Amino acid sequence: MAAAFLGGFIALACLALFAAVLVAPAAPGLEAAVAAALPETGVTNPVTGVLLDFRGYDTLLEVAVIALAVIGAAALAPRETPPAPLAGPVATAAAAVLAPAIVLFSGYLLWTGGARPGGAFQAGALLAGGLVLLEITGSRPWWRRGLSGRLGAAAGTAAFLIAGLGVMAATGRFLDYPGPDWGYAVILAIEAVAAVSVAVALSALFAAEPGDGRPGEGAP
Amino acid sequence: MTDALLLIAAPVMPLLAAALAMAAPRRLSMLGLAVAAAPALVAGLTAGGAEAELPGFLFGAQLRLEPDLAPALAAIALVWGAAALHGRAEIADGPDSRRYKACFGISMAGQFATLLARDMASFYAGFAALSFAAYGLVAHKGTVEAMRAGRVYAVFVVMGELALFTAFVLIAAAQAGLAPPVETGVSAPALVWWLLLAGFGVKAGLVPLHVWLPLAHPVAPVPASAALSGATLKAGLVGLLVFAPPALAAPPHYGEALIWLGFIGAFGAALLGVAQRDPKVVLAYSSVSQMGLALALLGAAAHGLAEPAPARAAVLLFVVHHALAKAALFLGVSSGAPRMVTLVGLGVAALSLTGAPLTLGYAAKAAAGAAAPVLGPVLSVAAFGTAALMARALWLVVRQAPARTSRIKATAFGALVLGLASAPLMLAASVVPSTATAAAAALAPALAALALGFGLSLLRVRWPAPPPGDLVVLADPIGAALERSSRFTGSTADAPRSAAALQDEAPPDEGALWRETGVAMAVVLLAVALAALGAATR
Amino acid sequence: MTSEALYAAVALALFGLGWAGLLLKAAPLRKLIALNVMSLGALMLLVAFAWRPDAPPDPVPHALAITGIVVAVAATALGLVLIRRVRADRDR
Amino acid sequence: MTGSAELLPVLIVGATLLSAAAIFPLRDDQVRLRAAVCLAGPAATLALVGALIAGVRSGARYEARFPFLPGDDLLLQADALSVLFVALSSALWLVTTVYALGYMRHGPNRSRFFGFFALCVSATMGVALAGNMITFLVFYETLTLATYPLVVHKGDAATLRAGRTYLIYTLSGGAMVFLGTMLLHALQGAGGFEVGGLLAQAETRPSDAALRLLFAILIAGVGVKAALAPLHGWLPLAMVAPAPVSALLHAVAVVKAGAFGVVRVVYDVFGVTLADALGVLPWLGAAAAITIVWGSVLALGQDDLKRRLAYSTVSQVSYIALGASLAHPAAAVGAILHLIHQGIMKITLFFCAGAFAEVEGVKTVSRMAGLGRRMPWTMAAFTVAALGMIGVPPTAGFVTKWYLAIGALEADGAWVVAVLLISSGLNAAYFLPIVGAAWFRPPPDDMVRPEPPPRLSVALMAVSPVVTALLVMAAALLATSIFSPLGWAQALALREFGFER
Amino acid sequence: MVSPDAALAALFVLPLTGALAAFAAPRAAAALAIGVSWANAALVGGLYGMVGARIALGGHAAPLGVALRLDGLAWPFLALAGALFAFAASATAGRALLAKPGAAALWLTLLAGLNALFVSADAFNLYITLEVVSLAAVALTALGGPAAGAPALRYLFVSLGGSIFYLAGVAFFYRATGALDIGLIGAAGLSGPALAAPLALTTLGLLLKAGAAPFHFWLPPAHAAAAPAASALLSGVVVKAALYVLIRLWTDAAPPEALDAAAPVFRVLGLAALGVGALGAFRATRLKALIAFSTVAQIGYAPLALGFAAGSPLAVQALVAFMAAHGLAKGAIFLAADGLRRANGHDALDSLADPGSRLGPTKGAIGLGVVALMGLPPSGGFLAKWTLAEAATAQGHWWMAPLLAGAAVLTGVYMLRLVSALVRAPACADGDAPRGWSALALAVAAVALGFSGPMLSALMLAEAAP
Repeated sequence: MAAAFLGGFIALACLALFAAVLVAPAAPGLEAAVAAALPETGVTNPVTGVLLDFRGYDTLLEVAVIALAVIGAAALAPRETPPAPLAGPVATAAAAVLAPAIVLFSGYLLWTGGARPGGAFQAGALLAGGLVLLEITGSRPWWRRGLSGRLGAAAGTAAFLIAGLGVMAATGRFLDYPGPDWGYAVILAIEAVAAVSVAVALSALFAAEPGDGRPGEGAP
Repeated sequence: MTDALLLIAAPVMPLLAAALAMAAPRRLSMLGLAVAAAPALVAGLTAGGAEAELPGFLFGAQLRLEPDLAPALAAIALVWGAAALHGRAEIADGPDSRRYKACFGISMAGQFATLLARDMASFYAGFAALSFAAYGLVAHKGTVEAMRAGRVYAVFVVMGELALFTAFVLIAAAQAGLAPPVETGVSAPALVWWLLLAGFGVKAGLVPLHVWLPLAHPVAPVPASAALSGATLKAGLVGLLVFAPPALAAPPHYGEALIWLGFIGAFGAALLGVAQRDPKVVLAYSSVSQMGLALALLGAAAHGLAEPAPARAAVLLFVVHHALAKAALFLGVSSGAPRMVTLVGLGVAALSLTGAPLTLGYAAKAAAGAAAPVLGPVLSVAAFGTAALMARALWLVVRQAPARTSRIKATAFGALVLGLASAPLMLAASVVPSTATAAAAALAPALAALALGFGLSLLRVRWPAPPPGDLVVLADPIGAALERSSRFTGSTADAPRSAAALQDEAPPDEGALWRETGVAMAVVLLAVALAALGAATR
Repeated sequence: MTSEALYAAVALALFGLGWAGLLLKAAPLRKLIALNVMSLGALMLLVAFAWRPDAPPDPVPHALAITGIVVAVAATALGLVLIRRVRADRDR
Repeated sequence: MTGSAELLPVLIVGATLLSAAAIFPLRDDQVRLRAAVCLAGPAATLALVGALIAGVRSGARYEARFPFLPGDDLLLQADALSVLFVALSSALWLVTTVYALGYMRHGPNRSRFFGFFALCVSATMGVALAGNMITFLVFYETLTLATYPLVVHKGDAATLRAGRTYLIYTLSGGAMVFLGTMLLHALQGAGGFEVGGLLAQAETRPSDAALRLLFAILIAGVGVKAALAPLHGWLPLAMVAPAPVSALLHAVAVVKAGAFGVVRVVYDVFGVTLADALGVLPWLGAAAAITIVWGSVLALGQDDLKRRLAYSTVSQVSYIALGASLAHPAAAVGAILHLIHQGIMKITLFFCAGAFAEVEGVKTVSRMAGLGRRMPWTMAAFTVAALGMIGVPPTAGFVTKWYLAIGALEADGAWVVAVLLISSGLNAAYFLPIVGAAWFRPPPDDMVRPEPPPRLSVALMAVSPVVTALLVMAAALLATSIFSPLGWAQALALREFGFER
Repeated sequence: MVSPDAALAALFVLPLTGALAAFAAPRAAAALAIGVSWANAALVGGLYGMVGARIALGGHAAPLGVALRLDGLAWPFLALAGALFAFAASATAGRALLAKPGAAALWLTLLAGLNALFVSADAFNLYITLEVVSLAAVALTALGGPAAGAPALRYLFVSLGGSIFYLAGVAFFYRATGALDIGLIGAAGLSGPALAAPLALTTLGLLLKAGAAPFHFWLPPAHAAAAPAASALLSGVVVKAALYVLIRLWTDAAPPEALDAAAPVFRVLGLAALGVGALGAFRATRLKALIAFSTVAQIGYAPLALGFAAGSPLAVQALVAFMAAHGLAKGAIFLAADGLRRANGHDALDSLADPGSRLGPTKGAIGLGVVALMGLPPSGGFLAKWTLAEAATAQGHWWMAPLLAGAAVLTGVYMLRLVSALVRAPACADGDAPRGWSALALAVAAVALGFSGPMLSALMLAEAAP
């Protein structure tokens, strides 16, 4: 009985929200301000501009959240025997063909982020897919185990922090890139490291082995 | 100056002696108590009219010895001294002796303080010390009767103290000062007179309040009962003189009541006392009777039947006489002197009490008669009663087993008898009857009593002895009932809380919790939204 | 019905479904999926509000959406690990 | 902030706090060191209090102010009334510590005991020296907390239950005082205790109804600790505490703080003239009278000695409230005097009760026969204090009852005299049988005596009651000398409470 | 000397870097966590001088960029977090928790999230910081041992649900005002549905995350199951993060009339929390369950105080004092309770006994902690209770003062179950239980807070200035 009441209420609430959307006036957004300030950033894709320059702090915290997830997973994951890798000709052939294509395409995604939709997270996600493909087809996931795994996961946030502090040394304000050309270079550097870091992090999250990935050691 | 010091020494010395008694061995301490009475005695004899000031004590104490009170002080001091001396032999050395001596000393100090104090606070302090410490003397033996007598005595004392406290507070509030009415001359409200009568009546054995007396005196050791009967009773009389003086206008019926109670006391006590078997009970009833007479005299003065000044003088003379005579009689009960000497002494005291010529008793009776002529016939009839009591008492003492001779007790007894004999010379009171008929009238009661007594004993008539303390016997059942009713235990300990069973919280049904939260979400969302919407219209 | 309204309607529908699923589904995995659906609804709402009648859409809500997606992914990953942990503890 | 001379009140509270802090870390077996620290605290405090008394007598005003709440400060101020209470507390603290050193020979948590003991006294000092209601509230509540561990020192189920009741009562009392202070602050803004009453002298005053409500709340708040009739339930239960605690609680700290609160509220917050005009005093008087009689009647029925003394305290403390409720200088003097006298008398009784229990194993009245012979000095002290409670003249009790009675008569409250009489009669009824039995009856034969404690502690437990008994006598005998509480109280009544003699 | 930019940035850079280092080098993790916690405490102390500073990250002004602001309302919360993290880390219980793999990194990430949250002035940024705080807190809770999994999972679901509601609310805010900065949203002066929708969604989300009364079912199991040091942080400051955002929204973003209109709702929520918390505390049979339910009750003071904030700024000051006093006191009690449990060997509440003379500081911590919780003078709780009562009475609500007094006594009575354990005989033998010095330090701070009235009001004035 309570379920019916709850369902009905939730529907009602969503309708009310929809009514608010229809009734309440929408204020002009920040597109003009973004367009005006975009040239300073050195990138042409406004979303990347917002993500990496105007609201770079949000993105820093966002990468930190991913690192946090990896830390949490490493601390909490139960000790289980990993599933047997996919054997057989089709799997190995597919991995052999797809892996390089994935790496190439994620590189392109990363590069084109500055002008067209794309960027660090999209590239990182794709790359993570590739890494997972390799792992399930039996190759040893060296990139997410031991020190390299931990460093990989932390690299993204570290890059942001280093960039922010470095830039602050120059302009006195955190994450305030000095001028467009320096801005573009720094953004690209950050994006590159972030992409790799996200890839490693997501693959670690997919496997979610305890401790720092070495089998036989980790959370009780 | 030395008089002032003497006055201060009178109440303080006994206190020191009492303190000494707590520490020093038995022998020395009793003598100390006897010596402690000396300053009061000397003061009584020499320091009439002296004054002393003790600013520090309580609310600023002023001591003053009224000239006409001096002989009373001397007599009472002699009684306390003799009793102390007698006590040295009489009181067995035991764990309680230290307690007895302390109580004895404090009572003596209290008595002297009441005689000397001229401000209500210190008077009341002395009076309370006397009353409460005297309990120690009454209940000394620790026997069942002693404890019962002690309990009755305590109840009456507390009643008396409360009455006096209220009276004094009323007086102090009325005249915004601590001096007693005798000096300020301001007559206190009527209620005060009755309260004073009750308070001092307990101490002086006024009839309805006398019941503790015949119970307490006999159970106390001999010297203690001598002091109790001889001296402490007088504190009541002196109190009435100081605080409800005949000179001031008494409230209506006050005088009459006092007269009638006095008469009942005089005759009733005599009747009750004659049949008693214990000589000390007889003597106790004799005291009640004698005090009845004195109170009747005071009543007469208050009622206007007598001049205030001669009445006061007569009462004071009576105080001196009764103190010495009654104390001598009590000590005579175990005088420690050879039988013949005791009998002679007792005879002198008995004769004096009956008012035989050539004795202090005659002088007192004559003064009373002169002060209140209307009382003349009453006094003579009372004399018959007293004579009968005396005969009974002597008879019982003679038939009593001879006590061990002890020189100290004998000297104490002798001192009192000598004091009684020499008092008329000292006070220059006329003891020689002016006319033959007066002499005959004075002697008649003694002779009649002797004849009656001798006759009754021949006929072996056994008078039914009413229980000593008469009225109190009725009170006993009430007392017991009160005791039982107060035994309800008022403890309010609540029942121990049942230990909460130590079960783990039952894991709540997960789904139910989420649904409850869902409902709560709905309510809160709606409330906040409506509030925010409502705000717009404000 | 502007396309903003259309997108908003779909977004709110998703949001409502996820919300109901969270409250009513008992199994932890189903609750986690419901949470995902709900967060997608909210993010889509952001995208819907970025619509501009006659201009390219506002880039800021889009950026916010991307950030929201990444955070949702991280949260879901942690949730899955926890679910496996709870199942492992129960089995032991 | 404050000048150097004004720091004396702060030093006093600080000294006691310091001694508490010094005692807490000591281990239980460091007996000698703890004894030294325990004695150093009160000695130092007494010296400071002496200086304070000298200062106040020569008219110096001590005031230390600390910012505490927005709009209200912590104010420690030494006026005549507070010095009187501080003197009582510090003197009795020293005596109680001596006694406690003898009493608490073994058992766990002794350092904790003495620590909280000192903390309790420092809270009492604070209550005494408080200059406004806020400070009074702060120390009033601290007092509750400091006394809880003392009440539940034994730690078994019964004491914990008693402790629970004790806390519920006193915390609710504290809550009421908080309410009262808040109401006062809302109505009148920040203001300290004024000579003649803060509210009496304020230009703008709220409506009478609000003032009556404020009076009722404040009196209910302090009434809990002052054990006024319906709120006294905790006091007999708190008897589960060890003897020095019951002595401290009933004679010095908790109960006195309540009574002191009543005096402060009536005289310094409202001012007796205003309180009289409001017509609230008769209610206070009635409550006090009922407590006096009811406490004594209950005391009659108690066989446990300490519980009987507890009910006697319930009755005796209300004398102070009774005196305060009669708007008259003599009654005021009586009230303030009783603050001191009841303290010294009751502490003696509790010392003796503790000694009887420890040395002779006698805990109930029915087994007290013959005690006079075995413990003469302690029993003598008990007798003096018992006579004092009844109001027999040469003791402090008489002086108080004398002034209360005169005050009552002059303020035409004759019924008060009747109450005093009934109460004295009842006191006699439940004290005299004890004294009589102890001195005049042989000890019961089936006496099971606990193993006698070492001679030193027996001596310590005997010395303290004797000293306080002497104080009881001295307070009366030297009543009019300059140092006696009476002289001090009289000056106080005239100067502090705005009475024209 | 140090530019505001560097100082405010350091607030999250320092702990975040520490976290990454701790994750990268597990062996040095525990020492790193303790060191960074104390460094952070020092940093926050230094920041007291900079109250009122406002910086734009990334060099762009408000609507476009994200601004960080340190004002009178934020500093006390930062100080509370700093103190709790420092003392909890150095406590024995803290060191035991930090020794677990990954715990130190989570510990520092949580600190970074909290610091970022308290200084953030951007609605969406608050969403991300809330996420960081919640996920770190959930992970830390789950580390509390085998039985901690289920409560942590339930905590995760509720917390994520709350965040998504908050996110939806922010979306609506952006649509209505075109800005994400809280100050600008407030300046837009929304009303009607444009205000109602976002406010309702965000408030519901935050109440869920804070575990306020009707949504508290997840809090007691989670805080009880977590490790002692973790529950000290959870009850002490994590719960307060969501409440802090709630205060920000309702005092800065929403117009005063909205707060005035919603006041009755908040008062009811506050009272409900007090009641429910007390009921749970009376029924609790486990030691940490009692303390957790007391948290549920004490959280109620926040909406209760918010209910009077419209009338007078004093109420906000009272709210801050309540939160600070409760945070310190609850942290102290949770840490000390660990010592009490270890000394007794069990945590059945009504049969716990005196933990022995060696644990003097633990007993002192619990005693003083309860004093602060009850709001007895001179503790911080009293300052808060007094200020709130004054604010309410000034607005004519006479019933508030008696209610607060009653609540204090009620708290006293149910906390008495814990305090009476300290004196229950026979005492436990002296084992190796932690003595509880840091717990005592926190408790003393909670009591000393009572004297911080003037400082707090000075801070509040600074907050009103920019």
